[in-house]
Amino acid sequence: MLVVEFYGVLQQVAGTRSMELETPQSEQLTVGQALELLHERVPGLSEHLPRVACAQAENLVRRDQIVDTHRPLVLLPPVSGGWRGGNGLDD
Amino acid sequence: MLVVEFYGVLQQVAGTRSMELETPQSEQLTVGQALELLHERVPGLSEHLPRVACAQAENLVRRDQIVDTHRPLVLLPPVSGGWRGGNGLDD
Amino acid sequence: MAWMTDEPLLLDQLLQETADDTCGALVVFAGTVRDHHEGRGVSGMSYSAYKPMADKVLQDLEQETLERFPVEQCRIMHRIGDLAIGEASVLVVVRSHHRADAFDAARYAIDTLKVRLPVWKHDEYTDGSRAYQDGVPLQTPDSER
Amino acid sequence: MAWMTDEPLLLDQLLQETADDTCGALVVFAGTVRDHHEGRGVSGMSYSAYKPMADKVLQDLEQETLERFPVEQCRIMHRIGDLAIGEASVLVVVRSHHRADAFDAARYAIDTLKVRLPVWKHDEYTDGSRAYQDGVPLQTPDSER
Repeated sequence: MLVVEFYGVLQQVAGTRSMELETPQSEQLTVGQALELLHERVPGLSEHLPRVACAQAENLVRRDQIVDTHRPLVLLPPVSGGWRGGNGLDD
Repeated sequence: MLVVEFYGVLQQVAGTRSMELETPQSEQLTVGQALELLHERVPGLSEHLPRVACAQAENLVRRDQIVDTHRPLVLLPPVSGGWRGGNGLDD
Repeated sequence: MAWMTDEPLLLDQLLQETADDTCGALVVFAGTVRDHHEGRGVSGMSYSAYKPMADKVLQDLEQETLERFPVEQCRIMHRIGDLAIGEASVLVVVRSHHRADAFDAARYAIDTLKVRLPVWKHDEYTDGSRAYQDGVPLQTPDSER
Repeated sequence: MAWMTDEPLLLDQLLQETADDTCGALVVFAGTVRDHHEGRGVSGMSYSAYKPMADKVLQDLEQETLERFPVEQCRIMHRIGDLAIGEASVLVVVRSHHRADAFDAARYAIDTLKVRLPVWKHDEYTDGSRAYQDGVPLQTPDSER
């Protein structure tokens, strides 16, 4: 069992802030594999997943890293902090 | 007769904020000529005069312009406004 | 010290925190909520954040800015929650000996914040609709170089 | 509006004067009095100005900055008289749509002010001596180009 948390637009797409994901017993799971299981469960996330960053606690985790199933896997979509300029993304 | 006003370090060098300068009667005088007369009167200004800007009222006047003897000729040494950085002039 | 906050950002507070008599140059950048976005009227907005990481990102970015540039002080705060038009979403305060360094450092801090800080903007439009703005994929100090 | 003043410079006042809901970016530059200069302790300083020209120079520089850069607001004030350590000698406030423009415009304004504004700094050192700082020959918009 792995808790997955959603932020930003992903909350809208998934329709929830977090969900519990069934994971294979007694087997290590990479972040990438966890995202595949999530994709099967919530197909609507497909276009977002390639641009999502993943974190556990205060650290980003790469797709090839092993998930710590005792902590939530946090999904962070593209960020829009600071300030958005006159004509879009990069200003 | 022409009133000359001093600003900044020039007040220190001339020892006064302003002085009256005798000028040739009934003859037009350029700024440059007025500075020469001033130089004869206050030789200590010699090293400063090449870097001095001159103004009448709110306008700068060039050395080849005719002085309006009804208004003070204002002598402005190199300026140090805004803010002076860690190691001198240009920061 | 605070980095992410749901209270209005107070410039005076950051100016006091960074007071430094050895510095002659101060540069402030503030992002403020505009009344329009891509031709649509904006009535307000809210920022959400992944707070466990966001505080650390700002704290680390302050340190990195102090190390990369010859500046003496750097403070960054970002607002979360509901913001009204004209309110500040982010403040960057830099103090240095040389003014060019303060400008460069402030610019670096805000440019870098935009790709590293896990926060999301949710616009409220004057027609009553709401939308998340798209953004840039999150980067880390490692992934950038 | 005021440009040269012998009262303490108030950032809040300039922020209010320039409030603009169409702008998302604000950049402030402040020059503050440092406690040292070229290795000597500084206890305070004073600025004198040729005021008939100085007000006009700042007013014109605000207009020129607004014309040269895509920025919506630009205000500049410079202090004269006696200043204590830490007090602001100059404030530049710029607001724009794009943050890069606000940085560029504020930098241009302070760089240009330094060669055009007829003001003179007189340092007071902790050893009791005083001295005018040398500066840069005064330029006009015409003489620069």
